Amino acid sequence: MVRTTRRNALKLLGVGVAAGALGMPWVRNAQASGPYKIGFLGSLSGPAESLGAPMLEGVKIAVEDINAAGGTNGRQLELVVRDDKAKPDVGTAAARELVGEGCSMLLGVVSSAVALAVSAVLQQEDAVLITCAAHSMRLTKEDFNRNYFRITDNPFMRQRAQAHVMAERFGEVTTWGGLIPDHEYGRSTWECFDNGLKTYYPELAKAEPTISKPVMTTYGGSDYRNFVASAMRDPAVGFFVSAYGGDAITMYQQALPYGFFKKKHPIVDAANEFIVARAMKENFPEMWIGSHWYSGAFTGNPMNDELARKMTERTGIKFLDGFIGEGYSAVRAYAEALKTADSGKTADVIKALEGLTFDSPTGKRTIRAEDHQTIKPVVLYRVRGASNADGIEVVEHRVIDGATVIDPATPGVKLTF
Amino acid sequence: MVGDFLLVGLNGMTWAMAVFLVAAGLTLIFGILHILNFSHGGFVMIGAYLTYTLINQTSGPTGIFVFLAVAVLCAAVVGVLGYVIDRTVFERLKAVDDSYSLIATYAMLILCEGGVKLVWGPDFIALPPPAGLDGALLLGDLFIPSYSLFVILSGIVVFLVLDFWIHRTRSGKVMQSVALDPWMANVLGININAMFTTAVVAGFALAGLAGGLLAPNQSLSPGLGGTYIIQAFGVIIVGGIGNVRGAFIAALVLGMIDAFGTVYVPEYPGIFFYIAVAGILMYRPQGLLSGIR
Amino acid sequence: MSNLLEVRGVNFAYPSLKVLTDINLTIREGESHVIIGPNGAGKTTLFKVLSGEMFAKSGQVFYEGQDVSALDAWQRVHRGIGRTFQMARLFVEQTVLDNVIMALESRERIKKTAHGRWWRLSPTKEIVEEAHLRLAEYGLLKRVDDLAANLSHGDKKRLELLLTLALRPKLIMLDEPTAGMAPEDRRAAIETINRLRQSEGLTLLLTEHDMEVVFGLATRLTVLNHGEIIASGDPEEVRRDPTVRSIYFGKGAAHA
Amino acid sequence: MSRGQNTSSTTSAANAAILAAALVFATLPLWADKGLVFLAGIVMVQIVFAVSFNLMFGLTGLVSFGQAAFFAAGAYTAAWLGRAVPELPFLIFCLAGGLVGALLALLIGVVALRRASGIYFAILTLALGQLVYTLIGKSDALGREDGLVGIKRPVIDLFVGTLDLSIGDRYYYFLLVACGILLGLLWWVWHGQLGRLLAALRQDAERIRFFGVNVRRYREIAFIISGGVTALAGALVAPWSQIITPAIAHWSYSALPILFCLLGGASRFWGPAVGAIVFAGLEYATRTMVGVSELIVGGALLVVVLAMPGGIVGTLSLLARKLTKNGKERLNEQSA
Repeated sequence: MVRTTRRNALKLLGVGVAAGALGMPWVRNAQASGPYKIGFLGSLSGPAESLGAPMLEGVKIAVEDINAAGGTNGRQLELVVRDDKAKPDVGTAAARELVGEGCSMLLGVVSSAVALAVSAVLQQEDAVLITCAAHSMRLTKEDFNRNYFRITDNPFMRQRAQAHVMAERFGEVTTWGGLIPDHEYGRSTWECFDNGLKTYYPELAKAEPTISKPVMTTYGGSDYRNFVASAMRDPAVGFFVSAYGGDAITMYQQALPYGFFKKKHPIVDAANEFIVARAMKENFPEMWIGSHWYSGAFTGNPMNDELARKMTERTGIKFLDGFIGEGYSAVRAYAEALKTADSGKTADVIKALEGLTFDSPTGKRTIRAEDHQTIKPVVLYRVRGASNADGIEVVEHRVIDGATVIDPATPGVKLTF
Repeated sequence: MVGDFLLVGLNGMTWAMAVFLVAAGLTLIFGILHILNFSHGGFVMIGAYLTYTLINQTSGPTGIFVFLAVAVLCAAVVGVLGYVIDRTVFERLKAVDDSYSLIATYAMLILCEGGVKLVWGPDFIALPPPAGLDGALLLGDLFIPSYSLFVILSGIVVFLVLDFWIHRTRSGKVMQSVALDPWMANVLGININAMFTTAVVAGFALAGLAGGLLAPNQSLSPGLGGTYIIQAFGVIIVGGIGNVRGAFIAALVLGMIDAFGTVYVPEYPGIFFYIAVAGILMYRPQGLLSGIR
Repeated sequence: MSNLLEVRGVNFAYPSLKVLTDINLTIREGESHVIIGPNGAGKTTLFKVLSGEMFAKSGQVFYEGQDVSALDAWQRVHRGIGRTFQMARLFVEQTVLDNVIMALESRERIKKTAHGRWWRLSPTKEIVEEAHLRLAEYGLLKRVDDLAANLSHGDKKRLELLLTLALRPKLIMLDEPTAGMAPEDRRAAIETINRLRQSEGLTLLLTEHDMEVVFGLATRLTVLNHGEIIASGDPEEVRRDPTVRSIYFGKGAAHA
Repeated sequence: MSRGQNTSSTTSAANAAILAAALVFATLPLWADKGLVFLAGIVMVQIVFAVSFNLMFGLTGLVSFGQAAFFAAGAYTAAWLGRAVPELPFLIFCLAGGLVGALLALLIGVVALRRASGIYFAILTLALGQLVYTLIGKSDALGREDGLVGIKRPVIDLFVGTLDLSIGDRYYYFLLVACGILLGLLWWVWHGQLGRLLAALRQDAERIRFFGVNVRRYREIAFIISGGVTALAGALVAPWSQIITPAIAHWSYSALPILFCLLGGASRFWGPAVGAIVFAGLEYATRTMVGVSELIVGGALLVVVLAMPGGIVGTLSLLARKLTKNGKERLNEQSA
């Protein structure tokens, strides 16, 4: 474990130094020939590093694959990497720097705050951004702009798909509560899940759900016991949690002795991929987790299998996080768009991306022309701790067709329920 | 209702003792050297990571005594680190203005983060409580996680030991006199440099111990160093400069205010800690107690 | 001579220590009033209460007939009270000249003249000239550019006196003005202070240990013991006062 | 007259350095890429932030650990007004931001300065600052945790015509001029009678009290000027970064100006500016060194602090003084 991550760090360091050497501040050329330059912008340090680093790996594999196959339009892809430290101001500076170095095609971004900040300056900088994880609904709703694209699902799709599966599988569980971090993303996931419960329980379980007021939690804290206690007092049986990363680990760990996971079932985790499960291993309580991409759900898709094989080879990790698939897909989207927008000019790239259908590890995806939201399958898996070498196992997974749970395209208009 | 009240009180106690464990070493160093050690949280983090690694070396489920032994071992290792830092960094900070030590130790906090990332990687890590502390006691209809009780007990024990040392032993009393008037202590033939080093090593060892004992309390990541530090600052300042008793009382007071505030005014979680710190400092500008005691 | 400062029934105590008990004292305009008493008699505390650094628990302080008991030190300075400290207080990181300029500008700020406007970038020519003049008067001209920290003990005391007088106070309180001075410096200091009193029309209030200085300066003498005034009046009368003698020399000596 | 110990040669060297730095900032858009230009804009604002903070820290001797609250107050006020009443001129937003910062400083200053001093004052301001941080993060009007996004760069009315600052590098130059003016103001305060008075107050509050100075009042004045100018810097940064989040009110943001002041040297007016530039340079140079940037930044910081306890500027001027002194002695020897 320790050894592999250190090797990762060194590998990342290698990329960074190479990127640094390429990225001299006084170079201001936008090449019309030579390789297409793609700028990766993601959290490579700070609290979201463990999300940004795998995303970058996916991006790198895609670039290698495409270049090995002769590139796009006979031109190679060149990757320039910048760290946004999950801070909006650092992200905007890095984005501007990437554009200054001739990378007007940007991708990556973990944090919604960074995505919103960078998205706001895209038009001014004449650049395009495809985000691979940032989930804020505002990006394709009230703060939409034409230079921004999202390659993955959004809370409306993800959380409603989760509610869909719950109504289908746990029709008898009609009381639901939530443990929600008190920020925009947290509230937005809850609103969407709440909407999904109200939509699918009457439809699929023939029952009206009773939904409690969610417990709003802090984030970045070290003590969630009072929130867990509040949730324990709540009569709801099913629980939805959208705490993230380290916060989720802390919360689950402190919830365990209260018998939270014995009393509350099922638990739906909004988006933690395998991050929390890999950390908690045998102690990880069973829950349904939303994911960007799960290789086990798409076996048989050659792109999927190849990506999973290469990633496991490189990192030794068996349960791969969805960020890898999304980084990979974003590069694929650019490569596909460049086939028609061979100039690489921003206006052309935007035009080519709108309505684009392309191959990805989750099968065919289509980018909606109106609000630049991608229609893609939503993935859920049921994970629990296990006494095997990995410490966890995926009991089952579900894939929901994205088109059935997607929001109507209303760019510029705030999402309301 | 009474059960709720007890539960919130217990959670407040757990928080209070966790923060006190971190603050104890901080206030010791602050009291003697007048260095507000920003990197203290970083060394708590190193203690926690070390504990994680050592526990993973042992096979099978970890018992309480193994866990305690590992925590003490980590305290020793971090204490040695403290000795090195005393010689290389703190030694030079004595001559400069107080605020410079703030930036030097801030730089050390950044270094701790970088070091932890290099050794353990950026991914989140979790350490479960040892066997015997992973369950809960049932008191009536009240669930009391045994690990919470363990944290509370650890805090109290550490407090009692420190208090005994400072008030009942010769070396503790010497330490008090050094804190009050190093010049006079020097005149009386006390080797104050040795006392400074002792305080630093003890302070760091306490950081390592806190890290070890609290490793199962929350997730481990390179950002852990900053998690407790502001709370610990609040506690030692409200408690009064270098005052271990004060810090203990302050931790309890602030923990209770924060716990009840969070439960009864859930719209603004976490804000009550700061309101309490500001309020108490306005009422008692020198903290609750003062002088190393 | 009219009364400049009047103290009526002042008491001061720390939580567990009574420091001043029912102090009644009058300082007349133009006199040189010296307060003596053993260490711990409450001289410094009395000074602090009179200057406004600390407030009495009860009793009043009148200055020029007005009750100033509630005024802070800086406000009493505006009324014309100045003081020096046992250990000279200066702006040690600044040059001697800058110290004097700071005092002169403060005086102008109190008088609200154009020289004392806070937005003025550099001191006016008049201020700088006056500073040089005053420094010359005190024999400090050759130290103009030295840091105040680098002055000798005597020079520091002299500079502090200069600074305090630069504010043109009516009453100046000197806390052991000759402490730590060599005998010849002491004599010079007595001369300077007496000259100042006459030339500038100052009223002086001092504490002092050295008897040569006390009788060289005092026109009136007050003896403080255990926070109480045990005698006050003409220096020679006080010298002969039996209570004072009994306290200083023991009971038997009082009748000798 | 001679104030301080700067000999004329070191003064002229310092002036040349300031001029060179100003020139670099002024010509940056002509030769550097956009990312660097953006960073330079942030650094300019941070310089104003740090220098205004140093009015209290270096000059008056008060350590406030809640300075970010004023920065955020200015930024949020200006950005919020820009949304609520977009028809008003931009300069009004800035002034309003500064005013709100000054008022907040008055409020915090009156409370905190009256009660606490030293490290207690630092922690009291930290707690009050965190209070502001939490309240911003919970306020719907201020965008809660996600902040205000898509802040527009303004069009200013110049009487003779309008100037659209959203085009090209115009806002950068506007920022340059605005920061220049603010630094000029601060320079005036620092070196003027008020500044000298505050410096004297730091050295001996008792002595200055017996110069008839209301010490607490002047500390409050320093706090208010400092808070107001910091807020103005915040107001200026909002349209530049085009997004503001509660992070700019967090205690770690309050630590920045302290860092800059100590790194550059708190006893000199330009010290914090040097600190801000050096720190930004360090971060910029390590931005692609993924995985080890913390080690390099932390290590460099530690070395600078341990090797240069007076900060960079303080140490340099000490060095210069020694050199010129040696030079003079040598000259004297030769002439003798």
